[in-house]
Amino acid sequence: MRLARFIGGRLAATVIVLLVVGLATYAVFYLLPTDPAQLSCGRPCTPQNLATARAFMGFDHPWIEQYLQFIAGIFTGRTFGSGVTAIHCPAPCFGYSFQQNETVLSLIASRLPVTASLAIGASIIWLVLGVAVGVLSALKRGSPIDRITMAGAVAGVSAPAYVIGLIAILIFGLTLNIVPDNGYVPLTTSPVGWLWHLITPWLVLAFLQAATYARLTRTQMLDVLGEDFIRTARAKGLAERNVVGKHALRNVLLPVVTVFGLDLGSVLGGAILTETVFSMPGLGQLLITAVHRTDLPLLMGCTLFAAFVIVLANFLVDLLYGVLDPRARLT
Amino acid sequence: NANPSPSTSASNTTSKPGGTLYVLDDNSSNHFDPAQSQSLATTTSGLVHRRLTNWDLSGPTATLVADLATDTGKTSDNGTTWTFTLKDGLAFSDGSPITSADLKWGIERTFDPAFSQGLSYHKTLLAGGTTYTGPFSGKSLDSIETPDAKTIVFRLARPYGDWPWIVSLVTLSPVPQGKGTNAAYDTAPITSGPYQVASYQSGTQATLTRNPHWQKSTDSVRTALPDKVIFQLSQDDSVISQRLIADSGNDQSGFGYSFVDPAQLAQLVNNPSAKSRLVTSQAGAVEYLALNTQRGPLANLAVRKAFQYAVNRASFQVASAGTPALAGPVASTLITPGISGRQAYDLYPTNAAGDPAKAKQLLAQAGFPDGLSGLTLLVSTSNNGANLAQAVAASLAQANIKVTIQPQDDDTFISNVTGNQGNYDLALTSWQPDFPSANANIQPLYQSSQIGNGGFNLSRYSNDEVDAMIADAQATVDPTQAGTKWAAVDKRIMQDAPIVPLIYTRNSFLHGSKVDNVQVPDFPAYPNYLTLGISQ
Amino acid sequence: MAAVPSPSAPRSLPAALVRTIRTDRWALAGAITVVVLVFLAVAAPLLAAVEGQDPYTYDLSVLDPNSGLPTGHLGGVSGKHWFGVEPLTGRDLFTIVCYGARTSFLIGVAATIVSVVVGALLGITAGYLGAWFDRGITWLTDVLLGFPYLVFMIALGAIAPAGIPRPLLLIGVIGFFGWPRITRIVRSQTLSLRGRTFVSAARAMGARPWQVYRTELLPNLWAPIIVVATLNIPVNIGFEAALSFLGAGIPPPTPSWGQTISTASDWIRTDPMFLIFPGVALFLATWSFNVFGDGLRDALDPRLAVRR
Amino acid sequence: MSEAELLSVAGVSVTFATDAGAAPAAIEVSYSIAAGEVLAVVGESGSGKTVTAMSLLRLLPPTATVTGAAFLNGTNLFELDHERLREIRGGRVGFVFQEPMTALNPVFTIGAQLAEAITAHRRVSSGQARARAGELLELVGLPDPARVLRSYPHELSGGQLQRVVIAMAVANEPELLIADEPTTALDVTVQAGILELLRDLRSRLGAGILLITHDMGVVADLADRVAVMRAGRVVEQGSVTELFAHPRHDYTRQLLDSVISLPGTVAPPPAEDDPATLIERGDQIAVVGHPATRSVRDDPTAEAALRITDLSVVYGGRLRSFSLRAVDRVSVHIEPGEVLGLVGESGSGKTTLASAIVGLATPTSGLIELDGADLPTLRGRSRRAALRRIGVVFQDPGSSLNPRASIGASIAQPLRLHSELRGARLNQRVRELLDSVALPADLNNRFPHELSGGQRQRVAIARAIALRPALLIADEPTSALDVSVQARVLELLRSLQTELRFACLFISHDLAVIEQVAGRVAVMHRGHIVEQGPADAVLTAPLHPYTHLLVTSAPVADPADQRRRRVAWRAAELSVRAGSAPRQPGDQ
Ligand SMILES: Nc1ncnc2c1ncn2[C@@H]1O[C@H](COP(=O)(O)OP(=O)(O)OP(=O)(O)O)[C@@H](O)[C@H]1O
Ligand SMILES: Nc1ncnc2c1ncn2[C@@H]1O[C@H](COP(=O)(O)OP(=O)(O)OP(=O)(O)O)[C@@H](O)[C@H]1O
Ligand SMILES: [Mg+2]
Ligand SMILES: [Mg+2]
Repeated sequence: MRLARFIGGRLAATVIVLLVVGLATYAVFYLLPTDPAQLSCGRPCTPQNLATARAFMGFDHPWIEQYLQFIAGIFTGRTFGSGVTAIHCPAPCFGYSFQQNETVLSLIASRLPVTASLAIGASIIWLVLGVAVGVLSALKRGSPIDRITMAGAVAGVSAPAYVIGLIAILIFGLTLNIVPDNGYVPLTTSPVGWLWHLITPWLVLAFLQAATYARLTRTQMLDVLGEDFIRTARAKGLAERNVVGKHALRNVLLPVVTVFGLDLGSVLGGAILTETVFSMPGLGQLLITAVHRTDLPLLMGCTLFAAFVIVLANFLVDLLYGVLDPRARLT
Repeated sequence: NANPSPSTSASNTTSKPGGTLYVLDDNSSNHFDPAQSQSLATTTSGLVHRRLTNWDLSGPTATLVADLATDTGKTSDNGTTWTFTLKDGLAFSDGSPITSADLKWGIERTFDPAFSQGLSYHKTLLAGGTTYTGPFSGKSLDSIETPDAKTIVFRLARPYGDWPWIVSLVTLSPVPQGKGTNAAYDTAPITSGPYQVASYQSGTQATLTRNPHWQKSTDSVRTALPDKVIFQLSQDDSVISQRLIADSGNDQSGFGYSFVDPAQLAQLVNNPSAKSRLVTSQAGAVEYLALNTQRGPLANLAVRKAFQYAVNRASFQVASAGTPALAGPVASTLITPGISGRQAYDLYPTNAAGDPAKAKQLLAQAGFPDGLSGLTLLVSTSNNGANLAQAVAASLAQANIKVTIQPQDDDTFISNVTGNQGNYDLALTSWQPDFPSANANIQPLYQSSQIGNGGFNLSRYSNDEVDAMIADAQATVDPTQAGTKWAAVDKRIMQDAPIVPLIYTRNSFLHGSKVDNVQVPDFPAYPNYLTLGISQ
Repeated sequence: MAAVPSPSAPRSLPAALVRTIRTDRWALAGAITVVVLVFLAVAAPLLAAVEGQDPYTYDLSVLDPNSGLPTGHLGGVSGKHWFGVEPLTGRDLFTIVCYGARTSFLIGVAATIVSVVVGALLGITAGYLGAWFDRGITWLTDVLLGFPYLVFMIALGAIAPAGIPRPLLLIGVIGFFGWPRITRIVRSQTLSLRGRTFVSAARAMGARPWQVYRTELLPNLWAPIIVVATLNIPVNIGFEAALSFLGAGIPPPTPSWGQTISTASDWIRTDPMFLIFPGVALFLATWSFNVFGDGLRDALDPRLAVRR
Repeated sequence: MSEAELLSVAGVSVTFATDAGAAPAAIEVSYSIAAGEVLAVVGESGSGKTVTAMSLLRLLPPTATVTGAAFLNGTNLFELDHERLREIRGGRVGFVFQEPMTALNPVFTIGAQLAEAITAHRRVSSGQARARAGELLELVGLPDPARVLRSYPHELSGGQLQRVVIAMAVANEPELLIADEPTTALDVTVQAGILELLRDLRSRLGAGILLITHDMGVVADLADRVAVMRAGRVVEQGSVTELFAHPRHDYTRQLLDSVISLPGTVAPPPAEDDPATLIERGDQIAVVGHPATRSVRDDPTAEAALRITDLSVVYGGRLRSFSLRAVDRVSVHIEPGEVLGLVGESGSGKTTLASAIVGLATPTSGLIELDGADLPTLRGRSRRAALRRIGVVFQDPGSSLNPRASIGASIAQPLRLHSELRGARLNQRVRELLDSVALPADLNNRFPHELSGGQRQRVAIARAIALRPALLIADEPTSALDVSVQARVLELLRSLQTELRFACLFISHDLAVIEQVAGRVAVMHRGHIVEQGPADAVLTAPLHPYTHLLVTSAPVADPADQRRRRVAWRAAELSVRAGSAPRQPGDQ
C-alpha cells in the first residue's frame, strides 16, 4: 500500500542520513588540529603517555576504520582497554565518553528529559502564541496592533538570546524573586517544581522563536482570507471565529507546521543558549561540553541524536501535510 | 597576611563548624578520582583526598607542609631517593587504615591508561616510570618501596629537589589497595580527606558530606568547617555573578568557582555590599605575549627587545579588568609573586603605557625602519582573550608593528601552540604553575624539550645554556639554594626576551555574605577551599 | 502611471517595488531606514572622519579609572563620541557601529540572498516535480539540518585557507547552511499549489517547468519567501557573531554588529548604552526589511492591492 | 414597500475600486420578492447580477462600496450587527454560489462542510448533522452520498459540487434562497430534479427564491416574475408570461431572440433488451441496456485528428476508499474540422476524459492519439509541441486562471510560451482576443477575482483559442454566458472552425447548443459512451433510453410549452428510474 511504501522509504532514507551525518562528524572532527588523546594524556604529556592514551581510546586507527568500529559497536557493543580496568559499553553502544566516564547513550538518556521538557513546553507556547498573534495582525492589518506585534516579533528575532535570558533571570528570578533563577527539577520529583523552574525558560525560548510563526501566519492568512470558500463559509452563517480560526487557518498551516517541525527538531537536539543561561543540564550543554572538550564519542552521540530528531520531525510533518491539505498529500 | 583584601576581615571572625557550602561552578563535571584529577592541591580534590605533603598558603609565599606524612620528606642522596613516614591513626572513608601500600597503589594506578588524565610529573621522574603501565596487569612499580605499613620510599630516575612538592599533587593520593578498578571510582572514590562524595549527577550537582573516619587531629591544613559542600555544576558565569551580587537564599553561603569578569567587576564599583564580598588576589599567573623565536624577524633579539617597549601594559590592564587594581601589577619576571625564591627585577624598564618611540628606534636599529607587518597573533577565545589580543595589537600598532589576530577555540589554540609546526608569530596566554615552585614556573615554558609535542614552550625558545641551568636547579635539594638558581635562570632567559611579560593576573572571586575566610593567595590565585567556613 | 502593471505581464517585482514606495507610508519608512543604514555602512570612513574618530584606537582617557566604564552619561555620549565609547577600551562606539554595519549588512544580506535563492529554487522544484527529485532534496535537507555544523565551523576556523577572504567564506557557509530551512517552507507551499487548476492549466498549455515556476508558482510564493527572507537577516548576523566566537568569524578588531552585541551583552547592567546602540541598529535593520517586505507583499497581492 | 414583500432591494448600487479607478458594477438596482415567489434575474454577463445578490448578505470584498438598502421582512440587511447578520446568513437566507468549484474549502471533506452548515444554526449532535447531510445529498440527487461525504472537493465533478453547494444552501430550509446560476453544471435530467426541489421548497415552505440564470428554459420553467439586467441596471421587470409574450425593452427582445432550443418532437427509443447487441441506425449507434455496462464501438477514419481507443481512467482510492472507474474503456475519435459534442450525466466522466487527453488525468489503459502520436507517452519537446496544438477551456474558469496574473497576462500566456509575439504586438493580439469574446479591453489589467463568472469564462475561451489550436477541448464553455453573448461565442467558434478547420471536443449540458455546434454527438453515462452519432439524429431520435430521457428533459424557453413538457418528462423519468437501480458509475 502506498503509505506503507512511503514510510518504509523514508525510514531507509533516515538511516542513510544518520550514517552520512556520522561519517561527516568523524571526517570534520579529524580536520580539527585538536588531538582528543592529548586531553586525556595529563600534564606534562610525554609522547609515550600520548601513545598509550591514544591506543586505549581507540584513536590509533585511521578514522574511517574507527567509524566502522563505531557502527559495529552499535550492534555488538564495545570494550575499551583490557583486563580488570577494561571499560565495557554494551550494545547498542553509541560510544563511551572518557571524560565523563559514562556511556554516551546513558549520558544522552539522562539529559533528554531536561531538553524535552524545555523544548516541548516552549514549542507549544511559541506555536500558539505565534499563530494567534499572526491571525490577529492579519485581521487588523495595518492597525497599531499589527505594527506593534510586528515590532515585537522583530525584537524577538533580532534580540540576542543570551541577553533576553539574562534579563528574564534578573527580573523574575533575582529582583522579583517569583521564579527560581536557574536549574531544573525532574517532573517525577516534583511536578510543581518542574513547572516552576521551566516557566521562564519556556517564555524566553518562545519569545525568541515566535516571530517566524506570527509573520508567516499573518502573510498566509491575508492570502487565504480573499478566497471564495471563505465567502461561502460566511454565507453559511458561521461565526467569524470559525471562519478565520477554522476555514482560513487550516489553509495557512502548511508552511507553519513545516517551520514548527524544523524548530522543534533543532531545539529537541539541544537549546544551547537557553540551557546555558538557565543552567539546565540538557543536551545542548552536553553538546557544547563535547565540542569544547573535543570529546569525539560524546560529540558523535549528540550529533546523531540531534540529526535523528530533526529528520523524524520533518518526516512527521511530511505525513501531516496530507492530513492538513489533501492536495499536498505526498503518498 | 598575604592579602589585605576585604575577606581577611571576615577571616578574623572565627567561624564555627557546620553549615553547607555552595560552590557555583561553570564546569559541567568534576573529577573525584585522584588519578584523573588535575585540580590544585587546595581546591576541589583537596577536600576529599590527602597526600603525603600539602601547601600552606597563609604566608606571603606558599610553603610545603606535611599532610599524611610526618614531615616533608627526607633524601639520603641529594634528591634521588626520598623517604616519607605516615602519621598514626589515618583511615579511609571506608574505615580501613591508610597504609604506605595504599599510597603506592594509588600512585601506580595513575600509570594505567584508563586513568591517565591527571597531572603526570611523577611518571617521568620515578625510575622505570616511562615504561610502567599500571598495577592491574599484576606488575608493580619497583621504584616505590614500602618497607613497612608506615614507610614509603621513592627512587627517582634523576635527582629532583622538588619531589616533596610533586607528592603534594592530588594525583598522588592514596587509594585502598586493589580498589578503583573501574570508572565508577571517579564519582564514588574512597576518600582520605574530611569529605566523601555522597552523590554526583554529572552536569547538575555533586554533594560532599563529612568523612566520619577523618580526624582533625591528624590534619593541620584543613579546617573542614562546613558539614556539607555542594557543587552546583554547569552554571553560567554571568548568572553566577548576578546571584552572588543579589546574595539571597543559599547563595549567601556560596561562592563563585570562576573569575568575575570585567563587566561584573564594573558593576561592583558602586555596590558596597557586593564589593565587600569580592576577593582579589594580589598577584597571580603571569599573562604574557610569547614571541616565536624561530620565526622571521622575531628570531632577531633586537626585535624582541623592541616588543618589550612597544606593548602598552596600561591599556592591557584596563582591557582585562577595567582597572590596574583589579587587573594586577605590571609583570617583568617569569617567576610569579608568591613563589619562594623569586627576585623582582626589570630588564626593560619603561612606564606602563609603553614607549613606542623607543620600540620604533630599536626596530630601526634591527633593520626594520618602517616597522613590521603581517605578524599573526594567536589567542584563545576563552576568557575574553580576543579582547586582550586587540589591546595588545592596538598598542603594537603604535610602534608600527601590524599584527593580524587569529582568535581560536581554546582546544584549537592549545594544539596549535603546543603542536609541532609552530606556524604563528605571537601567542597571547598565561601560565598557572601546577605547584608553587619556580621550577613549575620556568621548566615547562622554556626548556627546549618542551617545544612542540604538546609542550608549552610557546616561544619555541631553545638555549643549551638555559637548559643546563634548569637541569642543575631541578637537581638542587635545598630550597633556598634552588631558589637563587631559579632566579638566575629567570634573569638569563629574559635577557633573550623570548616573551613579553604583561601582568601578574589578579583573579577576583565573589562569595556570599555567610562565607568566611575566603583567602585568595598570590599563588595559587584561587580561593583556598580547605579553610573556608560558613558563619551561622 | 508606472504603478499599474504593464498590460500583459503579471504584477512584476520591480513594478510592485515602485508601487509599494508610492502607496505605503510604512514601507516607505522601512525603505528609508534601509537606505540610511546602507549609507552608514558605505560612508563609514567619511562619517568617521566627520566625527574625527576611528573604531580602532584605544583611549583610556575617556574611561573611569576605577571601573573601566565610560566617563559621563549614557556610556560617554558626547560631541566627540556620538554614541559614547566602548568600556575597557575607550574606542568610539559610533564608528564601531558604522563599520560594523559594513560587515553585518554584507554578511547578513548576502548570505540571506544566497540561501533564499538556492532554497526557493530547490523548494519549488522539489514541490512541483515531486517524485525522486523531491525525495532527493528532502534527503539532502535532512542531512544538512542534522549536520554537526558547530564542529564544522571550528574546523573551518582552524583550517580555512587564508587565501579565501573571510567575508566571502562566511557568506558561503552561512548561506549554505541556511537554504534547507527555506527549501522546506517553500516546498510545503508549492505542494498545495501544485494541485491547483491554474497550475495544471499551465502544464496543459505545454509550459516548461521553469516557466511554470516563473509565471504560476513564484508569484504565489512571494509572500512566504519574503517573510522568511527578512527574518533570516538578523539570524545570519547573529550567526556571524557565534562563528567569530568559535574562531571562524571576521577576526577582530574589524567591527561587526553581532560581535559588538555579544560583547555588550555582558555589560547590560553596567553600560546598557553599549548594548543599546548596536542593538537598536540591528533591530532597525530587521524591522525595516520586515515592514518593507510587508509592503512589497501587499503590493504583489492583487486582492489587497487597492487600499481601503 | 408593502408588508407582503419577503425581500425588497431598494436602489442598491455597488462600486468597486480597481487599479484603473472606480468601476460601477450595479447601479440603483431595485427588485422585490414576495414569500413563495420566484424572481428570475436574467441579463447580460457582467451586468451585476451576482454582485447585487452578494451585496444583500454583505459578502462583497472590502474593495466594494455599497449604497442603497435591502429589506428582509422589513429589516434593513445593510444595518444589521454581525450576530444578527450571521443568523440570517445560511439560516433565513440560503445562497448558492455561481462557481461551485471554488466555493468549497479544499481542505475539508464535503461531509464536514455540510454538517457545519447545519450545526451553525441548529443545536444538533454532529452525528445528527452528518445524517442530515446525507439526506440533503440524496435530496439533490447525488448517487452514493456516503462516498461524496467522505470526498474532498477536488475529488468531485463540477455538477456534483454544484449540487453539494445547493444542498448546503437549502440545509436550513431558508425563507429566501438566492440561487446564482444553480444548474449551469448540471445535465438536464439532474437539472429538472433540482428545479423540482426548488419548486417544492417554494410550495412546501413558502420560501422566496431569487434565481439568477441564463437559461431561459429554466426561467420559463420556474420563475413567476423576471427582472432583466444590463450594464448594472435593471432594464425591465414583469411577470414571466407577460415578459416572454411581449418584451418591452429591446435588450430583452434581443435576449429572447437569441434563445435557441431543440426541435420539438422526440421519437421514443426502440425496445431492445439483449445487452450483447448494439443497435445501429445509419451512423447512429448505441448500446443496449440501461444503465449500460460498456461503451459503443468506434470506427475512426484514417485522418482522425484525435483518436481515443479503449481509454480507462481509474481514480485511485485513498486509504480505505475504493477506486473509481471514471472513464471505462471508451473509444471515440474526432475528425479534423469536426465538432464532437459530448453530453451526458453529471459525473459520468466527461471532464475526466478531457483531462486525460491533455494529460492532467493519467489513463490506466488505452490510447490517446493526436495525429498518430500517443499523447501520454510523449515527453519533453515533442509533448510540448503536441500540447501547443491543443487548446483547453476548463469547466471551471475561475480556478483555471492564476489569481495573481492579470487577465492580459493570462491570455498572453500561451502566446508567450509558444510564439515569438512580444511587447506591443502581443498586447495588440491580446486586445483582439478580448474583443473576439466580447470583453472590453479595459479588463486587461483586472485580476480574475475582479471579473464576473461569465467574463472569466470568456477569458478562458480567449486563452484557449489564442494559438489557433488544431484541437480545441471545451468543457462547458458557455455555461455561464447569457444567450446573447453565447450566440456571439458560438459564432466565433463556427467562424474559426471554417477558417482553421480545427477539431473540437465540445462538452456541454445545453443540448440546444450542442445541436447548434456539433456535427456528431456522443452521450456519456457512468463512464461509458452509451450512444453516438450525427447530432440531429441523436437529438431527435435517440436510440438509448438515457439519451431519450436527456432530450425530453431539456426545458424550452416558453412557459406554457415547458409546463406541458414537464408532465411528459415526469412520466418518462419514472419509467427509467424503475428500469435502473441507482448504481455507482462503474465500480467493480
Ligand atoms: N471584485 C471586483 N472588483 C472589480 N470589479 C468587479 C468585481 N467583481 C465583479 N466586478 C465587475 O462587476 C460587474 C458585475 O459583475 P457580476 O459578477 O455581478 O456579473 P454577473 O451579472 O454575475 O455576470 P455573469 O452572468 O457573467 O456572472 C462585472 O463587470 C465585473 O467585472
Ligand atoms: N480527483 C478525483 N478523485 C476521485 N474521484 C474523482 C476525481 N475527480 C473526479 N472524480 C470522480 O469521477 C467521476 C467523473 O468525474 P468528471 O469530473 O469527469 O464528471 P463530469 O462528467 O465532468 O461531470 P460534470 O458534468 O458534473 O462535470 C465523478 O464521479 C467524480 O466524483
Ligand atoms: Mg454572476
Ligand atoms: Mg465536468
